[in-house]
Amino acid sequence: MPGSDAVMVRTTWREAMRAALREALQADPRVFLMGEDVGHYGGCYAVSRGLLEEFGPERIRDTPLSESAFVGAGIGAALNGMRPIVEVMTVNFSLLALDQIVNNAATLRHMSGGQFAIPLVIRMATGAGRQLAAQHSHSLEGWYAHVPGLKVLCPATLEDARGMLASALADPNPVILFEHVGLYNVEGTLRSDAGAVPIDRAAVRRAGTQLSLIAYGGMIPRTLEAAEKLAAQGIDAEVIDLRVLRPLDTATLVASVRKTRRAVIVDEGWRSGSFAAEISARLAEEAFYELDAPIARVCSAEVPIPYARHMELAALPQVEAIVGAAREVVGTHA
Amino acid sequence: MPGSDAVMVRTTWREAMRAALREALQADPRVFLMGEDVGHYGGCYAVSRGLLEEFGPERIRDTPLSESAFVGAGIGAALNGMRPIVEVMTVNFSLLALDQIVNNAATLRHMSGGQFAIPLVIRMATGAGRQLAAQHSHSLEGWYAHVPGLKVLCPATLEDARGMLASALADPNPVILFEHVGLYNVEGTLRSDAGAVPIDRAAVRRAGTQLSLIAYGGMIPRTLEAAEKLAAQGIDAEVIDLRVLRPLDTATLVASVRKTRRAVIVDEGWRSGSFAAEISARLAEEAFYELDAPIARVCSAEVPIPYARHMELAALPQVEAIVGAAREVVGTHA
Amino acid sequence: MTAAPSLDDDLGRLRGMLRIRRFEERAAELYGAGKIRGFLHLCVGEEAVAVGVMRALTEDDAVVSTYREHGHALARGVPPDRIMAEMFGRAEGCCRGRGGSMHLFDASHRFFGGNAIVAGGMPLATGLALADKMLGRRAVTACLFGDGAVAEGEFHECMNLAALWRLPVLFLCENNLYAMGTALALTESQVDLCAKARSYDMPADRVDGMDVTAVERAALAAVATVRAGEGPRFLELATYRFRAHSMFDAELYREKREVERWKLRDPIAALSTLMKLGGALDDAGLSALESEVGAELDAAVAFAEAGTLEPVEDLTRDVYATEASDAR
Amino acid sequence: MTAAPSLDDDLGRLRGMLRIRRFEERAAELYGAGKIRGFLHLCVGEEAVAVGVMRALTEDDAVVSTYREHGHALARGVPPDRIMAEMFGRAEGCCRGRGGSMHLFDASHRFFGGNAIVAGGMPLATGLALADKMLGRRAVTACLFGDGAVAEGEFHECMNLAALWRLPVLFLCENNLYAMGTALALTESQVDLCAKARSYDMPADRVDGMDVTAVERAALAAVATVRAGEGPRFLELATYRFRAHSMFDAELYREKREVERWKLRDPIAALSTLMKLGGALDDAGLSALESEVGAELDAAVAFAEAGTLEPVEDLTRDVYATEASDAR
Ligand SMILES: Cc1ncc(C[n+]2csc(CCOP(=O)(O)OP(=O)(O)O)c2C)c(N)n1
Ligand SMILES: Cc1ncc(C[n+]2csc(CCOP(=O)(O)OP(=O)(O)O)c2C)c(N)n1
Ligand SMILES: [Mg+2]
Ligand SMILES: [Mg+2]
Repeated sequence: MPGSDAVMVRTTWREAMRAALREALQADPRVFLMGEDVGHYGGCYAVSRGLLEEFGPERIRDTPLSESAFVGAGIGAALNGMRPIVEVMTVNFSLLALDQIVNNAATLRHMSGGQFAIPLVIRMATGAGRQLAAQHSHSLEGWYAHVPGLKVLCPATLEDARGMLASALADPNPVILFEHVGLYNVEGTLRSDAGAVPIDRAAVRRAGTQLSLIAYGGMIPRTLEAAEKLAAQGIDAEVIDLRVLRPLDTATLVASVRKTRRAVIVDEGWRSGSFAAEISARLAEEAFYELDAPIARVCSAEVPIPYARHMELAALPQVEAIVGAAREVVGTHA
Repeated sequence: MPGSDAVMVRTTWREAMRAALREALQADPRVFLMGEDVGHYGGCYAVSRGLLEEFGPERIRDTPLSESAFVGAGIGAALNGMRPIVEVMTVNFSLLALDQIVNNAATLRHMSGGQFAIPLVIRMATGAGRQLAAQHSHSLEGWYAHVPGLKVLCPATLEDARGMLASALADPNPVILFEHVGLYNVEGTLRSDAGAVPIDRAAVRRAGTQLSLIAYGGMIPRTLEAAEKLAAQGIDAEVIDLRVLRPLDTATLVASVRKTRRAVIVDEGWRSGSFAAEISARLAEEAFYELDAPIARVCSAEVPIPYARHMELAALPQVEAIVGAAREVVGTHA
Repeated sequence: MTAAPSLDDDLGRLRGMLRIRRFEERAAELYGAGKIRGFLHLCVGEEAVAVGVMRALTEDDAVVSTYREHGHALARGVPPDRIMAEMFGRAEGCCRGRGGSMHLFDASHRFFGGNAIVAGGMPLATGLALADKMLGRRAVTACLFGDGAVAEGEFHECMNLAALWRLPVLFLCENNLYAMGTALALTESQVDLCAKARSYDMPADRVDGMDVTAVERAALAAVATVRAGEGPRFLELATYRFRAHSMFDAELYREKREVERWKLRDPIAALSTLMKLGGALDDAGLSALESEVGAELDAAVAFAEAGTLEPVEDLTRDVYATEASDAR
Repeated sequence: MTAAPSLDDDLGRLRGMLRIRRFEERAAELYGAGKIRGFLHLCVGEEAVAVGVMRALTEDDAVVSTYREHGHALARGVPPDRIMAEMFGRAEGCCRGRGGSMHLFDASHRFFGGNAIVAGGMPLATGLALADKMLGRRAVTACLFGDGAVAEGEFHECMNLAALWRLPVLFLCENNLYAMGTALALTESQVDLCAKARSYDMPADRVDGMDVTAVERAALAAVATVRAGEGPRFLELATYRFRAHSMFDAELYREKREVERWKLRDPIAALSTLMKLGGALDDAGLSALESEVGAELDAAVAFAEAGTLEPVEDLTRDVYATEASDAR
């Protein structure tokens, strides 16, 4: 319950994440942060800056460049009484730790007949938009969301940046928390008493009646922008923020589409085999007879993300593409 | 052109793969096979048995347990004039090499502006059904099919086991070839002059009119079995074998569904985020107005595959589930 | 610190090894009879490692093993009936029948698997030890793996991390000279595996893994320094598997004569001969031990046979923990 | 075998290093001006490594590098205008503007990147060398990586594989004491990196990476043995980066004084002082060299400025090779 003397404070998405980390470290001595350059460097994206000074090198642990070992060590530490937060710098590098995540973290509980819990949080940056080219710009959230045993969170708003970590730590399962690199500098206001948020449902970010725009993480700001543009053109779009990719809150999605009868899914992953495909398939399964038009997907072009600005922009879902897809779906294309 | 003096010979799926390997090694001195236990042991699934004796240890290379290094070495060797066939024992272990496959093999050509070709074939076993439990029974073909720059082949028939490797080697791109562990012992007849097959299209394995059953790899035999059962119940199903998951032959799928107006997709991957979702989404995008019923997916249960026989069976798509989904889709459920 | 286990309990060591040997032989038979399925990896010939190592640990210590872990589990105290039931795929198995031979887990014995990814248990072990260290516990994590695992990147990363952070892990490399069908000389440019450990500034010793007393002595010494906070240690245990890699192995890669030569060093025969020479064992004593072991094993098989199947409705149970189930 | 490059071309070495230094300085300015974007990693201070190593190679050799590779590319002969255009994101860049600073490739100079995954180039290098060996070529693959890469599993796997198969790779570790903001002592339990190589039975030497002649001499010797088929070698090049890790680095992790101390060993100043003392260089000579280098750089920047943008329609071009385009 937010206290009545809470005030609204200006903050950035990065600061909200940092506040969440600090609070978690203060609240529970079992919590610690480990990863490459989280300490002395201050975090690749400066999220953990200052925490080493505050909590010391035992709890803010710089690791060697050994993704498999330190992610796996996080699993082991979680099995053995700690509450680790492991940071992997970028989702691309997480491929080096995927064996540990998929073959161990996701399986140990079920395969042992329920003997173990793995209260582990793995944070990683994801997404493109900073001209970092083909080896630093992937969006593989959908892959993680495919794996039973994992939970997958994609905060988009300041509230979620501030509040999802605490909920993830309270969860006895391995949770992957994706931070889109395009969000860190987003500014806004947040209640001074903002805290844990639920991590089991999607949110309606904008109510609307004519179509549902479904997105998550880094695509939320531009999807909302597209909705405003559409409104100016007389099209009333609802915007759903998935927030949690696994387990997926199908009910909220289906309810929205039952109402609007049309949907566009925005996903920064490559189109083929994207998470957007899953959303589309579920809607087709559960709201088939309510659909008035084919579901559309706005995804990244199927290329390794190029460095050059104009090419990177061309590869990624942009506001105009969302607007275009929406207009097509509501049947108002020129 | 098959010669007219060709005869039909009995063979197994394993032998067909071995014949393909032998032929490739004989045909081109640049071709070599490397992987764990491909040589002295004779291959984990006995596919390469005898090849070490025939071609020697330079061309049938046993590697240390170093998935990342030897898969990456395959990429380097392909860049530098060889035609490597790299065997990864099981798709689960391929996670250890995924960095090399996704961040290097799939990107090098595009990101370098087209300077390099990577004529590499990576073979791996996939799938469940042998009670090998949670760390040996995944089906991650859909993940690979998500990655631009890769091609993904899933032979199901003897012809494809015999013929896809040659086509993959002739392709200047990295090709991932999945061998479902449940297929190796399949027996049948094959033309004595069987050879390379196209790797750019799906195949209609059974023509039908009332619904399309869409599957690939290890799910093909049971999908065909389901079609026969359905036929006995008066339901005429078409069976499409995807064969190639990337690039996907959408045209064949859409043509089938335009005709049958109903589809069931069978995929051994876990349902959420499965490749079946991609098929469903594409059909909904391209054949929406022709669909008479929601598309159904028959996938694995969302659990790490358990060891116990009855639980493993319960986790995997079975003939009865396919039949049930098909009956539901055609509206003849009790 | 717990009292060091007595070094003059030869009978205990012999019993420990015999239990494993007979268990493995029975498992092979039961595989032939179709009672056990999947991949089955036996440790016949390597019993001295399991017994020697486990005797050096205390209850609070943790164990991380591989897919060839029946012996480790038995020596650690995981009940044979639960293990056998697991391999039968029964709900009474130590993992409800979900793990099978390659995935034995027993939280109550701090036995953290049973890992079927070569070297895949090493990061877990490193993390278990990290938690013990951060929580100020004086526990040791024993991490077992084969010679084949040494080539994996995870081996290297974990050796470095454990040494760098001075974590209480004891790395135990069972060097049986083969990784599946690939001889050590075909997988390592440097076949002295202790040299690897030393390159991380980690003390390392090579021990005769066919001599259970030597293994126990070396493990005790290593455990003591690890427990004292002196950082991780590495032991290479020179051993040999007498049987095939798994039930599918045609053993094309090694000479029968090599196997026979190693069998001359059978750790069970070696110890019982020594005991007989010293008068600590006679034929009657040995056959009493055999019946004791046989009775336990018969009971385990009977337990497994009588076991039930997990209800199919429970398929998705425990994919996730619920908050209530795991508040600890 | 190609004739060994002359060891008395100090002017060539100085020119090589100066080209890199000025290029990097200009790149930093252009980053500030928004002409270059993404991650930019400069090698100021480390020029002696690039120049010394590349002078020891022949045309047929291959080079695999990291994201801090401008110097390597320049010293290898990749034209500066193509590199600058690449960083401007121009179609005239060596990768059509798709790779940027971290992904410079040039097939015609056998420069195989530019890899932004730490240690990610090592398996490629191993494979390039494997192909050379299998095809009976006498080429060497030079594989450059940083001290941070040594902790990665891929390092270990590749060292072993290359040593095991005696592949013609020269592993070159640029030890600049930091991996991003993490000091070597915080990432390695054993900071003598040569000890790692030796654990694979691979000959290893530590070289003063601030002394271009020492680097070249060591590289020549190592290349000779590698080319002669004696298997891979490892050189640790002790160096230091004078500037931040990348343009985003606040350098919180090291003391200004440490940087200043290392600057006293500036490889360019060291060589030019030596040359001046020996009478091989005077102020006029140096400033002539500076203008020559400056002119080349100005031309490169002008070339980049004048470059065009790849048409957006080409976005998906070359995701796949077509059979026709790559029959070779
Ligand atoms: C990452 C990985 N690669 C390959 C395999 C297949 N495999 C299972 S056991 C084995 C050999 C391991 O040898 P070693 O570590 O010496 O143990 P041993 O079997 O001799 O006890 C292999 C290659 C695997 N399980 N995991
Ligand atoms: C696998 C991987 N993990 C993390 C990173 C992020 N990262 C980029 S450079 C770097 C430091 C590498 O240090 P070192 O190898 O010493 O090279 P240097 O930058 O000092 O030249 C890190 C951690 C990465 N690119 N790849
Ligand atoms: Mg072994
Ligand atoms: Mg460095």
